[in-house]
Amino acid sequence: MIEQLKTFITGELGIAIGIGLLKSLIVVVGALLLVAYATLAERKIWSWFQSRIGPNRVGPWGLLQPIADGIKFLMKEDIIPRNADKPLYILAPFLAMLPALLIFAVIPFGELRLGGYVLDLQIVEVNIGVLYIFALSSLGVYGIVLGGWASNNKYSLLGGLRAASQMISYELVLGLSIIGVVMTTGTLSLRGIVDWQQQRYILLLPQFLGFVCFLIAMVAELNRGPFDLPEAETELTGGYHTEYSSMKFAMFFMGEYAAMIGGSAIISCLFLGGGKAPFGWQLSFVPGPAWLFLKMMAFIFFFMWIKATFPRVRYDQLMSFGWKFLLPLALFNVLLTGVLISAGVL
Amino acid sequence: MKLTIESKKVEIEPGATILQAAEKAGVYVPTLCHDKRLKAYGSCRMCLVEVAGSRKLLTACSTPAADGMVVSVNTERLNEIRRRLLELLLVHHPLDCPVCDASGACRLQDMTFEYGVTSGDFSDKRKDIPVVTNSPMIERNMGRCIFCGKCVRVCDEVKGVRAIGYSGRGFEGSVGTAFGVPMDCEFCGNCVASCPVGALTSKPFKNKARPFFLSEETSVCSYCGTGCRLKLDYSDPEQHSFLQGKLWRTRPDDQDELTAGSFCGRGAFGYEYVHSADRLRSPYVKRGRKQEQSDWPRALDAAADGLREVASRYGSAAVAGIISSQATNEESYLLSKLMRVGLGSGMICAPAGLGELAWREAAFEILAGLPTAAAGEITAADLLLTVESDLSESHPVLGIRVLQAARYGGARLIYASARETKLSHYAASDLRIKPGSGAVLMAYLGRCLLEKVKRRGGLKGLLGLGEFTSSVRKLTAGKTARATGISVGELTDLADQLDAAKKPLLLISHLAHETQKGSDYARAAANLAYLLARLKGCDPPVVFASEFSNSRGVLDMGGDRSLYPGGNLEEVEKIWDVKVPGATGLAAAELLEKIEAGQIKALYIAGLDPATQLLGGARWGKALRKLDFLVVQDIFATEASRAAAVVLPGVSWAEKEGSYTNFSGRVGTFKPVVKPLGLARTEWQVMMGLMERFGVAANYPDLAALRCEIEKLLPGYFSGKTRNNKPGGTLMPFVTKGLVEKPGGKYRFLMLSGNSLFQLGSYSGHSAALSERMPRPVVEMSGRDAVRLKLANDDLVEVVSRRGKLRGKLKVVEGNISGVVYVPAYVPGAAAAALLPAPDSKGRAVGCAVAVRKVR
Amino acid sequence: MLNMGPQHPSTHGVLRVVLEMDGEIIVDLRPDVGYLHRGIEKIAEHRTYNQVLPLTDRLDYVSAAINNLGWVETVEKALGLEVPERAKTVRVILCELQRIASHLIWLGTHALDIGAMTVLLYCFRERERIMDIFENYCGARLTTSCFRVGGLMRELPEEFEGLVRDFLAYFPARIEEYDGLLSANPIWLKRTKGVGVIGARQAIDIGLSGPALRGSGVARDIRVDEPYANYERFKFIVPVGKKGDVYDRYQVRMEEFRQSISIVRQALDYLPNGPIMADAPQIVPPSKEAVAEDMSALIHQFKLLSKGYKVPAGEIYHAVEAPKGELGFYLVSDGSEMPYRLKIRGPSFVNLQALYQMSKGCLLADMVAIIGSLDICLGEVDR
Amino acid sequence: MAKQKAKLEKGITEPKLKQVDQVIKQYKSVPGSLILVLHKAQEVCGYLPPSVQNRIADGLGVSRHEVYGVVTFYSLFSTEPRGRHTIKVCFGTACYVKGGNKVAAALSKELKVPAGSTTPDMRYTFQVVYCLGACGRAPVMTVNNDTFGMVDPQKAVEIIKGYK
Amino acid sequence: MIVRHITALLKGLSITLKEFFSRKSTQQYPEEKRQPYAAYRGIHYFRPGENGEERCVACGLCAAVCPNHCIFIEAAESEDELKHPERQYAEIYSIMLERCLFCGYCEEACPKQAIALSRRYDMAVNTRNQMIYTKDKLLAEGLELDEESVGGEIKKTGRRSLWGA
Repeated sequence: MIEQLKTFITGELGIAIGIGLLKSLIVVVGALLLVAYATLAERKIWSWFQSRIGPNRVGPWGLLQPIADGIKFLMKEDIIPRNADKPLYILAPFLAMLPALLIFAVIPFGELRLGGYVLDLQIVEVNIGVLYIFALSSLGVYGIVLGGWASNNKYSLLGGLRAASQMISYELVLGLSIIGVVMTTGTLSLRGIVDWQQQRYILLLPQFLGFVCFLIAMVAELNRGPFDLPEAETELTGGYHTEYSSMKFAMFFMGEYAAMIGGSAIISCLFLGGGKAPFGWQLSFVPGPAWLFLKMMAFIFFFMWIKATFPRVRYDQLMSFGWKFLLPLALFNVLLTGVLISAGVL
Repeated sequence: MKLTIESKKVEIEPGATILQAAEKAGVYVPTLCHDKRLKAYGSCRMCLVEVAGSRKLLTACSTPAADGMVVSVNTERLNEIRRRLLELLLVHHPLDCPVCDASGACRLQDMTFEYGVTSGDFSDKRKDIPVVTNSPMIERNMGRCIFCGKCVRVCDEVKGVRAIGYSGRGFEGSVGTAFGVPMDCEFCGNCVASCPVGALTSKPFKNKARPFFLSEETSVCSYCGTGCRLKLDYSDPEQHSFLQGKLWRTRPDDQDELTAGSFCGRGAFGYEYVHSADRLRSPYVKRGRKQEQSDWPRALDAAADGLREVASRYGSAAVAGIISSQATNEESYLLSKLMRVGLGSGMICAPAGLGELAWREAAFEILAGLPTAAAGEITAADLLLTVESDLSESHPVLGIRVLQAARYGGARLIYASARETKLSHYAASDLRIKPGSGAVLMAYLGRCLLEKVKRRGGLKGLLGLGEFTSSVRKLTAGKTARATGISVGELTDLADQLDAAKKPLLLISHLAHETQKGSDYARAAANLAYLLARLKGCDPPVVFASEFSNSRGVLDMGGDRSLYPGGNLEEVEKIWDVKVPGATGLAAAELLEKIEAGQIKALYIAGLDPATQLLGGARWGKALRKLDFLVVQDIFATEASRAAAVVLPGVSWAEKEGSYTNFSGRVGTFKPVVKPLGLARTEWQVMMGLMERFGVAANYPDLAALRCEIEKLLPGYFSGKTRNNKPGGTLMPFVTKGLVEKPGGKYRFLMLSGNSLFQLGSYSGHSAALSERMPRPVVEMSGRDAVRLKLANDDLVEVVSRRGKLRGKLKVVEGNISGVVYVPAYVPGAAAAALLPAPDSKGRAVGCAVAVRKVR
Repeated sequence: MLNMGPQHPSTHGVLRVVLEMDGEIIVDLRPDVGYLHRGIEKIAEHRTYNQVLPLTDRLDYVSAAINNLGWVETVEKALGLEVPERAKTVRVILCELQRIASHLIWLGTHALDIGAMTVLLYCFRERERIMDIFENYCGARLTTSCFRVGGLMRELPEEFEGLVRDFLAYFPARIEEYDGLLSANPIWLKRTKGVGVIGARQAIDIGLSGPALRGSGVARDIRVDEPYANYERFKFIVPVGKKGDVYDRYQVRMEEFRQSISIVRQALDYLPNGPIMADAPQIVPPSKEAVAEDMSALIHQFKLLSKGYKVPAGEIYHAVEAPKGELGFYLVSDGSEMPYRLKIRGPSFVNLQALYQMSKGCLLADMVAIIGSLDICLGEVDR
Repeated sequence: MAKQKAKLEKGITEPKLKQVDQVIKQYKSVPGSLILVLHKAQEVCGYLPPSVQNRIADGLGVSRHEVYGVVTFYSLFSTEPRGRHTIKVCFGTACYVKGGNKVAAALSKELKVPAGSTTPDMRYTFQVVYCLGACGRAPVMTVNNDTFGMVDPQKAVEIIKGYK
Repeated sequence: MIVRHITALLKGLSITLKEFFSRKSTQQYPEEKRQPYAAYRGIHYFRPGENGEERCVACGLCAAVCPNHCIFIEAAESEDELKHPERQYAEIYSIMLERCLFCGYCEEACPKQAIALSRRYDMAVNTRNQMIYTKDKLLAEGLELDEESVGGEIKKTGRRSLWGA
């Protein structure tokens, strides 16, 4: 038995699984770390926009703030409202966080060359990665809707409902806006799309309309920026997570940030060539993942910037904007891409 | 007479001043030196008015109004003059407002503010005169004085004491005593109360509270039977952020027609006992031989159980209650009901202090039978006869009335006493009679009047005439002269004066002022009053001043023998809805004897210390220890409370609601201004607690409900209607009963005892200022005796009787009759009661033989 | 049914609105006030006229100085007291600064309600400078109590003029910044235009006042219509809106920033020398120097501060243009040292009554914008 | 009021008091005679110490404070023993302006006592008064009953030397 | 239309971006203590007298003028002439700071210039009792605050002297 196990572990499959687990571990830990520091970044960046300096008490420049926050969340009293739907109430935060983390499975972070050995920095390569991502991000809303419903609070319910409808509306735009990319690259694999771009050119300019639609829909999808209606703390006092406290609230929170990071990774991969150095710079000493990371950061900064600048749109305005403006635009983009492809421009 | 003031028409009596007219017209005329008790003075010039047709400005306070006058008060010219006057007053005034007691209630401040005086054209050094602190109780800060002269004039015109005068001139002028010696006066506080600024201040109040923080409540004085209305200045925790309420001072009420704005030393400085450190703060219950601190439910249970046990073992007649004459009407009523209904015992005693013998008689014969004269009749009288009483000492505010009448009212004051007192100096005839001979004197005068009344046929319907006539037949002028020590001529003269007077008034006090008066004294006074009434065709003209604040009310409420509340047994039974036990009340002497004989085993003492307040105090001390069970309710620890099985802490009058009935039947109500100290509770609530434990219905949510029930028995009692149960008119035979103890041998002085200006009852001893003023008795002795004993003023002497002794400071009074020493009664630690014998059942005046010796 | 408040981020304090909702559409609503009731009107019946002044700080606590002005002018009117010109001018300067401060709070919170969070921080940054000016003058930043019956609390300190001038130079650029952030922003326009409309007729009927009324096109401003202090001396225009929607009210207030700046500048240039207190020894306490050496001054100090002054019996109403509208004090005096009855017409309270008309049938999110555009202060609504 | 045996003050003897008693007896029944009696008593005793004042008060039946008040009110009564010569320097408006204060200062220096007191050798009593009624000759001083006008400090010192 | 909207949006973004790089207005409170202006109405203190005496004579004006009745005084008489030259002094003097409005009326009322409001604003404490400032605390506070920097400026700016003209 032990022998068998030993063979299995040292066997090819075993090593593959081992590497897979290792990679998952690194990505998950890395993602969570990123999430943690994204919160800090958000607070810092907002404060700089707002003529403040933000958290600076814990550690130098407040760098240990996320840890302090984490400890605080752990120590806080966990409150479950008396009339809440208890199982769902507990389940919801997990549901909100899990899909956001699962997205990281298919993101091609690039590859690391260690001597002759090439380490593929992607947990798993799925040839329909894009579809997988859409599937998962649609799942993310369940957490929010369930949380909103299970809290047995009217504000939470409204938040949940808003989230659901917003998700449904913008999922379409999201999907339509990358059809151009898919059409151009001819693959549904994220790796494929990135490789395509690395070999040829990045798709930002050719797919600019798609990019804009995708970006806007992304913001809505992530419940951020001017489209943070499900939370809308000045209207719904926090929306779906009104009743949540302690670690459960933290999980909603982390889910949101994980989604944001994941989202920025995806958009970087889809339109900016992932780990590719921009403008064809031959800067091979800068590893690919670093470029991806930089691009992601730029998007995260952008999300924060618009949230710091713009007022929140209204729920019905969001809907009509999505359906009446963005959707046609995305469709137009598909049409345009088709035309351009058939014209051989792309 | 009609005149116009500030375009208001007003009609006044001739002789009134412009100021009085203005007051009637409701026009405000500013004054600083005016006081309605005093003669017009016109020094402050604030009341200057313009009179049409007169070039000069006239002072309203001193100018008589004339018919058809047109007066203006508020012209710009006058106001400018007033501003200037005030400016001048302020030039030298020290910048003292922050530390001045008057600040906030200062006339000078008010005026300055009212007329908007701003700093003017004058400037000079501010006065920096040292404060004169050498007098007790009163401090003089002459820098603040504005020379209105009210204090000097009040002292002279109202009190007749003349303890202070003006001195110096100009900037050095001040008010004070000759050569700056400490003031030595009655310390009545009227000068302080009348000072419009803060020049005269009361030491106990000084620098303690600011007038603008104080709330005011009208109350009644808790000391003597005059029943002066007082204003209590207290701090109300709800008004400002005071941590607790406190009574800060008392002031006279100038709206009270009885006092006209005066009070006495006890009223002015005697409030301090309310916050005395000696107060009882929690109930005590005796466990074994020790009294232990307890709480109310336990203490009340213990008290009720103890009384009930004695009652069930020895019968309810073995339980007695004794109540102080400083208890309120409501408490007395509740005690009466508690004893009679709850315990089924009629053994209730309402002793009247040291003057009990005369008082009990008076209670039956005079108060219950006569509409007694009120204070106003003193002023109206043209002849005042005071026999063995000095109201100016025992009832200082009534004394003021007497003095005013004698000095300014045109009344002849006849003062007959063994002592020389202030009244002697103002009396038209000052008769020095032998101690205890007042009854004889009055009986003789009665005999003289009898003939005159008979001659005018006014004797119809007068009962007891025959017995009276025969009892006084042998009382000739010569015999009376021998008994009293005054000449036959003086006697006849006195009788003639009584006959000639239009409105004579007999002023007597029940307390043992001049001697231990016997029942014959009260009877003689009653007889004389009846006869005078017949002669003059009026109500019996007698003021019978009661000793304590509620001596009269306690009896009205059924505190004494056969006097059920309202005096009507059937009525009482109807209202109370029970059978009231036939046994009726006791005299203090009887109670004492019964305790000594072991017939009474349990006693409930409400607010009194028999050892220091009742005749035969020494015997009382022993008797209390014989009791099986003793409950004492008091506000201070006393000899009685130390012997008690249960001690129930009561509260002072400033902490409770209640009412006192004064000598003339006026009921004065008061409200609490301070929260009860510690665990102490108001007596009526305690009594209700006990009643509950005896199963007596005590459904009084508040005192109003209780008063309602009382008024069913005594209709109109609290609204001031005096009752008159017995239609008057029974003369009583005159008998001289003599003294229980006559001086002789080693004890060759007769000791007289009475109320002093500063000590009365048990409260005054706990008022710091009063005790400081009279820490030990001042023993009066005649000049002749002093020379014989080689004693001088201020010598420390010891007065020894067969029962006890006390030490005091000697005061030689030249005019006193020799063979007599006078000792103030209630000085703490030197109770005269301890020296006095207990009375016997015959109603003889006790008398007390003492020896006096110098202490080295 | 939905309870909005009393603990809700956008009800500006402790307003509670009971909403009847159909989805997110408000079918019916009922504002419920009183959660911040401190009984100021009742307390005032047991306070001297001077002691009421610090209480007025706590009405609309973001415009304390104007409340102070309303109160002292009411008492001065009842007393028939004329205030020196210098005092009046200083009052105008402080009140207009206070108006800017109050509007800054409005703008910040209004923008925050609509989701533009950064504006709030900018507004507070600017407001701090006004607070500094107040602190420099009277020692308090929020609860100023800076006027006294008869004049001012104190003479202007040395640095005062410099501080104000600095602010005047600094602030207009900031207004442009807000304009840039909001006025043309499509989301902002979407959220505010055509929302919470109330017509001029209806606005007058409800009794709206201040920017809420002017937004509907009624040029009513007490500073112009019934000038108090010395407002008649300064030139400024009364901005009005057209449609009476949230955006119009926003624009009116934005313009008032500029007008207030202009008034402050005019007043500062005009500022005459002279006494700062009326010459009325029976009302105005004497100076400390006088108290230290003059007996009559000491007496006046004692009488005035321990008991206060008497105000002639009668009834009086006096209103000032507070940032939120007409702030009126209706004072009934029985001739004693304390008001017999004081009724405060708080503009927020009256303006809040328009909430029903404005928000019925709109979305929950609109209601937040409407409440913000009404600029209520619950301290004043509940008093 | 009890009579107290007071210790006799300086210069007051029993015979003098007897004389005072005589005066009191003479005027006892005359109303308003207090000032007269005090005046005569001062003639007898030279000044009015407490014992004399109290004697008069008790004798006339007025309060001691009243007598004290009258004595302290009128400047002609003295409660202190007086020197053989009384010097008065006028401080009235006219005299003051003309240098009365300088005269007083010089005298004070010369006599080594402040104004209002008596030299230890009982030779002079030096007082300052307000107007002697001779303003036309300001500054004015008097010694006993002699009046000197238009004095200056030196002259004043000369003048008083003449009085032994 | 769309262009205008987009420019407006971009303008907004540019404004915030500009702020992103400009100086921040935050103050680091416990380290950077803000010095309030001299007129500031902070925690009360008793000004020490010129010769070390207590200035307060317990005249009660501060308590009378206090709109919230948060000053409690019990006066008494002193034998110590040096410490209490006017004999009357405050035996108990306490301010319930939790009730205080910091209106400064007490300071304006004080005829002896005894009580004053300092520039101290940090008054957080752990128990309510600590918010009751007794006389000892006020006196200690007065000695602690440098008379030159606080009391001196009080005289200079003269807020106290300006109840009136």
